[in-house]
Amino acid sequence: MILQLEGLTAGYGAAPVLRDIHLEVPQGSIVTVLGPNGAGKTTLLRTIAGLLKPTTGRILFDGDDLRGVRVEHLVRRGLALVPEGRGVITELTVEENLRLGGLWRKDSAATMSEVYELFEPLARRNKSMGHQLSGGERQMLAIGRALMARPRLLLLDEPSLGLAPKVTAQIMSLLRQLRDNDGLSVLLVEQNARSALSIADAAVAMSLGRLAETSSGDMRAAYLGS
Amino acid sequence: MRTLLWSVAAAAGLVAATAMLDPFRNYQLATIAAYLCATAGLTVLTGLNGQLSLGHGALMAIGAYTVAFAQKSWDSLYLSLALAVVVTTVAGAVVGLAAARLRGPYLAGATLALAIAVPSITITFQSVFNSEQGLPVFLTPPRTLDIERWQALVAGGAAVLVMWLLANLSRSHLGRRMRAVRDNEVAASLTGVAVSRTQVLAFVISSACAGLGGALMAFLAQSVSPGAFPLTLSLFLLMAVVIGGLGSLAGALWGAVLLVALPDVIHSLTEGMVLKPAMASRLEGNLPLAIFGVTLIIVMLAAPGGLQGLFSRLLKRGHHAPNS
Amino acid sequence: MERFAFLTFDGLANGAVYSAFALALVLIWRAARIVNFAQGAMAVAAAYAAYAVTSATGSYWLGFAAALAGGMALGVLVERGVMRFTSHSAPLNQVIVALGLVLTIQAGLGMLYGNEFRPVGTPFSRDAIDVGGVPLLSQYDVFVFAAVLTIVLLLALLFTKTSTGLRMRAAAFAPEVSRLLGVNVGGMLTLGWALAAGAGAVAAMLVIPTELGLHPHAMDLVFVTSFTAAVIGGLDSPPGAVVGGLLLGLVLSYVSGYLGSSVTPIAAFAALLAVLLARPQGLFAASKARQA
Amino acid sequence: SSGGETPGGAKGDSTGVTDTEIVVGTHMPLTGPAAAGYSEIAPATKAYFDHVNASGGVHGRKITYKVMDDGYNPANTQTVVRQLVLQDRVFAILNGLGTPTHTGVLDFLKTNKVPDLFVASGSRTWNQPEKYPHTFGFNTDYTVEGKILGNYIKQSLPGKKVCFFGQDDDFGRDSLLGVEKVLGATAVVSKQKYVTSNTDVAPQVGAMKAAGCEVVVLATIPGFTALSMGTAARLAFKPQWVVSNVGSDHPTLAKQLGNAAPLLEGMVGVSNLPSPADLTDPWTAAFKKIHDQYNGKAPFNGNAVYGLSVGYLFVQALQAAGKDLTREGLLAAVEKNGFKGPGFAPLRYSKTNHSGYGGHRLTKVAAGVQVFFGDVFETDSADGSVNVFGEQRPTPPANTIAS
Amino acid sequence: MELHGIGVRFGGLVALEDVTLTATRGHVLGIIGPNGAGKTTLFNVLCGLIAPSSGSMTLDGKPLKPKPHQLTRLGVARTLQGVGLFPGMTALENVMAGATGSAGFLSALLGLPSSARSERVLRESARARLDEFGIAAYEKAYPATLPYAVGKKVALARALVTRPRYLLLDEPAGGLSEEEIAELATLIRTLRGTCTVLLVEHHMDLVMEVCDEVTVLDFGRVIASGAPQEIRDNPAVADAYLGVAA
Ligand SMILES: Nc1ncnc2c1ncn2[C@@H]1O[C@H](COP(=O)(O)OP(=O)(O)OP(=O)(O)O)[C@@H](O)[C@H]1O
Ligand SMILES: Nc1ncnc2c1ncn2[C@@H]1O[C@H](COP(=O)(O)OP(=O)(O)OP(=O)(O)O)[C@@H](O)[C@H]1O
Ligand SMILES: [Mg+2]
Ligand SMILES: [Mg+2]
Repeated sequence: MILQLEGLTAGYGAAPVLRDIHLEVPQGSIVTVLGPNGAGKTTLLRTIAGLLKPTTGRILFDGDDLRGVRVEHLVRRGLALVPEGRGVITELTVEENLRLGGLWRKDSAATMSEVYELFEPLARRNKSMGHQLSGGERQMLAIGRALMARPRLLLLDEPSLGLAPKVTAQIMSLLRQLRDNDGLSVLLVEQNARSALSIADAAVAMSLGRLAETSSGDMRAAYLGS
Repeated sequence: MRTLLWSVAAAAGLVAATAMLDPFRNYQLATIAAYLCATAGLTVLTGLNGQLSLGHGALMAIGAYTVAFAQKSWDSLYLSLALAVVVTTVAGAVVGLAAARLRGPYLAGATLALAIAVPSITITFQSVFNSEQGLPVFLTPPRTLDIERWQALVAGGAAVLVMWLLANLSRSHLGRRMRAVRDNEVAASLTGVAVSRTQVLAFVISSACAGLGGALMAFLAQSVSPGAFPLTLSLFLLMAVVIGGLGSLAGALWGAVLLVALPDVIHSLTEGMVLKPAMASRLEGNLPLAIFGVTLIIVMLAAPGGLQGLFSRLLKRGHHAPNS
Repeated sequence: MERFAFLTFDGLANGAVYSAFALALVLIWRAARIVNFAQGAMAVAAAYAAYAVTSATGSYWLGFAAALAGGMALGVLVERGVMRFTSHSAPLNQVIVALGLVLTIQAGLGMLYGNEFRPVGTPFSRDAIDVGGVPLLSQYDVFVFAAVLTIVLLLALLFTKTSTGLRMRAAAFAPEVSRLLGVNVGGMLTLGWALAAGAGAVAAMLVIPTELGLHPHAMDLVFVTSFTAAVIGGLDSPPGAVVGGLLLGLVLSYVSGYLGSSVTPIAAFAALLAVLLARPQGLFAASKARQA
Repeated sequence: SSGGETPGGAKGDSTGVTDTEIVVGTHMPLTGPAAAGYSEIAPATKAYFDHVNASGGVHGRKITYKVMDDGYNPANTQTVVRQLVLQDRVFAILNGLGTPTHTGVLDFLKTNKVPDLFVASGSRTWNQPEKYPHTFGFNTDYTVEGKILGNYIKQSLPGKKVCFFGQDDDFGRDSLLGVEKVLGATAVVSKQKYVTSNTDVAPQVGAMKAAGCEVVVLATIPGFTALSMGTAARLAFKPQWVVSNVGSDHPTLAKQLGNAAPLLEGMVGVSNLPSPADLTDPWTAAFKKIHDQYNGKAPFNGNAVYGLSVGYLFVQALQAAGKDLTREGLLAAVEKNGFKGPGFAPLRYSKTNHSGYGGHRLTKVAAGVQVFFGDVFETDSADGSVNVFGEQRPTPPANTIAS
Repeated sequence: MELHGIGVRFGGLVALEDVTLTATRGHVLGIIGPNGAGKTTLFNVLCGLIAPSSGSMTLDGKPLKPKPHQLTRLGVARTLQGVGLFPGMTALENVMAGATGSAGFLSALLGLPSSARSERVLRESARARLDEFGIAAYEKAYPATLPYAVGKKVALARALVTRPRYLLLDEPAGGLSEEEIAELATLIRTLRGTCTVLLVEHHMDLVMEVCDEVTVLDFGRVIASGAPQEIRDNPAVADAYLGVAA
């Protein structure tokens, strides 16, 4: 298990947004979280990434309790988050954003050319400021930047947002490929249930801050009605 | 309607208060009222519309000098105050047109330079403005009233009027437009808000208020001079509105009260201390200033939303307590 | 013509010291996205440290080192002790805290050292070198130019060539995202404050001898002029600060020489307005942000 | 404001006076950019009052001196003076400092009939007995000073090219007026001005150098005296400096110039009060004793002597006003005049004249010490001639308290 | 609404080149294309946020020289890609901001009853919109706390309160669930007839379902346009945009 959540409760004020969450992400698997708006999916990812302190419960990453671990240390341990709404640093150039993603890595130059190969609009615009990019280009940049860290666990919050269908498909196949070849684990939050479920090893449904685990087959049935 | 009721109540309170206070307290009340005009205007500009001004002291100076000139030629106070508002409105429109192109620190820099430039005009054209020494403001106080009480009534009345108008404004669609421009200019323009025009309007309104505040200062001091409108005044006005609570006009009131009361309180605190002469001459003046500075910092750290933010938070908690 | 040449050199010499302090303002803006109104007061405090050391040891350079070290220490103290706890979502709060610091520091210095002016020496002669009857720059002016140039180069290196510079900028623009990317945002802020305060202290050491002398308010006017210079140049740009400072120095010197010294604030305002109306983000503005 | 009855029964306003206490107030810049120098005055005056109080006070009343910081901001002056008058109910305002600051409160003090004694500035504004009957100046006014400086140049530096460098307000203006009254309107070949908010004086100094000035009259505050001299030295410009009283206190200048203090050598100045450096002067010696006892480690410089002198004169006035102290009585006593004290020149107070001292003595810096030389001169601020004032000062009374 | 030969350049980058298209009154026109193709830029030109370097536009047959803030008066409303709400206002105020009040400056300043009345009317209609979208519960919430999709709905409501005749939607379905997209499709269909809709969207099902015509941009040029079905089967479109998985 690369990630285990045990009885996680968290929120922004008095009323908790996440209630008693138990979840496991096995090493080298893709787990997707589906659920209606406001269910708490974004909150779940932010809590795992350390941006929000859980009120109760534990987060185990590689078996280590993450309590007390500073956010900025997580990425070096192999945990990366692509935040909802992109989080591109718009005052930096494309290349600077990417560099920032893997500053401490020796092989970052190689990774960068891989990212450029994958998202060829970024390569074209590598000297542009983040704020000049189109919506989809920003999303590519945010994902590419997370890949720069070569994480072992990737938390993706609606990665398909604003991307052309072709690019979404590319990303999904990339995730599958990284899982198969490099043992990458992914916790994927998506509204685009079809593409998410197409690569997921497991799926959980979330509503009103609670998880209801089901097999991805059931989910497929529930969400896609097939 | 609610605002009108509030204003009438405030006016009645004012009349009653001035009757009870001694002359010095009345003068302080009048000073608070004069500051309030300026801070309320600044709250509209900075809080509502998101434009930062470090030059409101200069606009106050324009209002003050207008009153001095006007009183010299006709000695009719209300007319002079009105003229001061008109003149600063025009000045505000000119500055506002330039300001509407600028954002953030660039606007801060421009208005800061304005705050420095306006007083130096009085020195450059000293035959008109009489340099640092400034001009007297002629007044004919009423015979029936204590002069300080009269000052408190006039300044207080003006402040109530300003607060009433600005409260109406900020609750109306105009106030909403200003906030829209503050929050997201593109989205604002796409919802039909003329961004520059709204910014100029906010600047004009705010200038008119600052001009009235300055005019009242001149009326209170019975004199005007550039030294009374230094850069620090502009900075203190900004401090007042932020410490008071930038979001609301009530914050402007707290700010104005603070500007007058805090130095007074600190003075009486430090006055009681008995010190060795060597220490005394160093601490005198400096100690109150240090306490003032530390107070500012502490308030900002403890109440990021300013005093008004703190109060409304406490109030809310009070409301919730019985239910939960 | 001689007068013009004289005023030109006077303007350049003054402009250089404005540039020096404007650089410190640019540095803190880049590192923390705040206009540090306390920078002047902090720099004066550092200059008092230099004064104390120089008086005790008789060495200008030991004093200079003390100013640099003291300034950086004060920067760290201010960031760790106060600024860190101000709300980042309300940038004005930081301005007000900075103003509170100004009052506190100046009052503190007044209590410690009194209100009188203290002389500050220079390491090189300030006597202007006379060429054909026109007094040109002094050795000290050359020293100031060299110092400014050094600071600009160091800043350029830091921000464009090192990963620390990249981290600093990222931390300033987007603290939360930067933390997710492994940037120690707190550390970067502290570093930024230390560097900026150090640069400010050096600038104060350069400026104060050319002014009335050391005094709790010694940097008040310099702050205003340098801030104006930094805004003219574009707050994000170190070369902009230098150009802005020199430009302003020249304008003020000409205006002072030909129109009178009381006109200079009006001229500064006019110059600033002229530049900003043409380029609302200063002379060296980065590309305009896309709107939608 | 309401008057009170004195305990003795005489009619008049005795606000601020009890059997055991007299409360007086002042406004001074204790903080802010203008505080340099000026902030030393009030503590010195206070020290003098402490000294008097320690010997039993005046007619059994101790003097309480309330010093309010106005930061040299006229708006603050308005507030603190009202606080003193309306809240603290002071008997009089003493030695309020600054032309722009004090000008603003003249009308208020008049309305409230508060004695406004010995204003600390050389403006001629204070001398308007019909308009401001409660206000009295103290300093030798700037025009008188200018005339005396001009007279010195006329007599001792004839034929030299004279320039003038002054503050761009009534200080510089009145001083230049005085200089030109004596030397003639065309005699000053270059007239330069500065404002305190612009510390680059090189353009002005450069212009004076270019004009070939041999004598430069400075109507400058100390900081700008030092700055002008330093700038001139940088430009290898070495005129004879002739400096107004405000900006010619040697200890203050020397301290500010530090290593460059030798530039002050030969500077001609004027003063009406004894030099703090000259301990052979009986007044200086007497004041130093009081200063050391009651004003601790504060520097004993021109500002200290000034503050002590103000205290001395005020006590003289209180003594003259008699046991039944009223505001009216005090004003009458000042108008009656006859005060003699540390000053070289005479005080000009009368029913028709509310200006302060009427003259100066010249000083020169030689071998690092500022010494008086020549006669004491006296004149008016109009077109009267500059005369030698021959009368000697008395020696300080026992205990340095006038009786 | 017609565009003729629109071209836009950013430095060396050609964002739009010779774009000509016509939006038929009452139709829904889909605009699709790869990321960075110039769709948002096209909207920006239509709104006057960017001045095109070439080309001309007409609206209702009259030449259009748009200024952003005058668009609502011309009956044009637009949503932004992303959310684009006013962070300092509640959801309700955000929606109200879209509508222009009838009260004038003086009546607002003096707080006259007419001003209060127009405010009340605005508030009611804004509330009705929120209710219609099923997000009335978020009325008092600030945008930062809204789930992404709720924010998008608020933005849509803000555009609709002006009762526009032309509606430009930039990725309205982003972040919405399948169910909500179905609702959105219903909404757009109800607008058809009264309102001309320009729809930029990457969600192909939605595009196919609601659009009368579709135009495809790639590298700033129109590479295809026609009925949805034709577009889907166009190999060039499939290659540039849809990819294999579609
Ligand atoms: N900063 C915040 N402060 C207060 N409440 C918040 C905050 N952020 C989110 N919430 C609330 O928490 C709940 C869950 O929000 P969250 O963003 O996690 O939902 P989500 O499942 O990601 O929805 P979506 O699919 O629309 O993105 C919502 O009710 C939301 O209003
Ligand atoms: N202000 C600008 N400065 C420089 N380049 C810009 C600017 N605005 C847009 N661009 C570039 O123009 C191209 C078109 O951008 P646009 O936003 O129109 O794309 P889009 O079709 O909306 O893409 P997406 O589907 O990703 O939103 C992009 O490559 C973008 O980076
Ligand atoms: Mg979400
Ligand atoms: Mg787009």
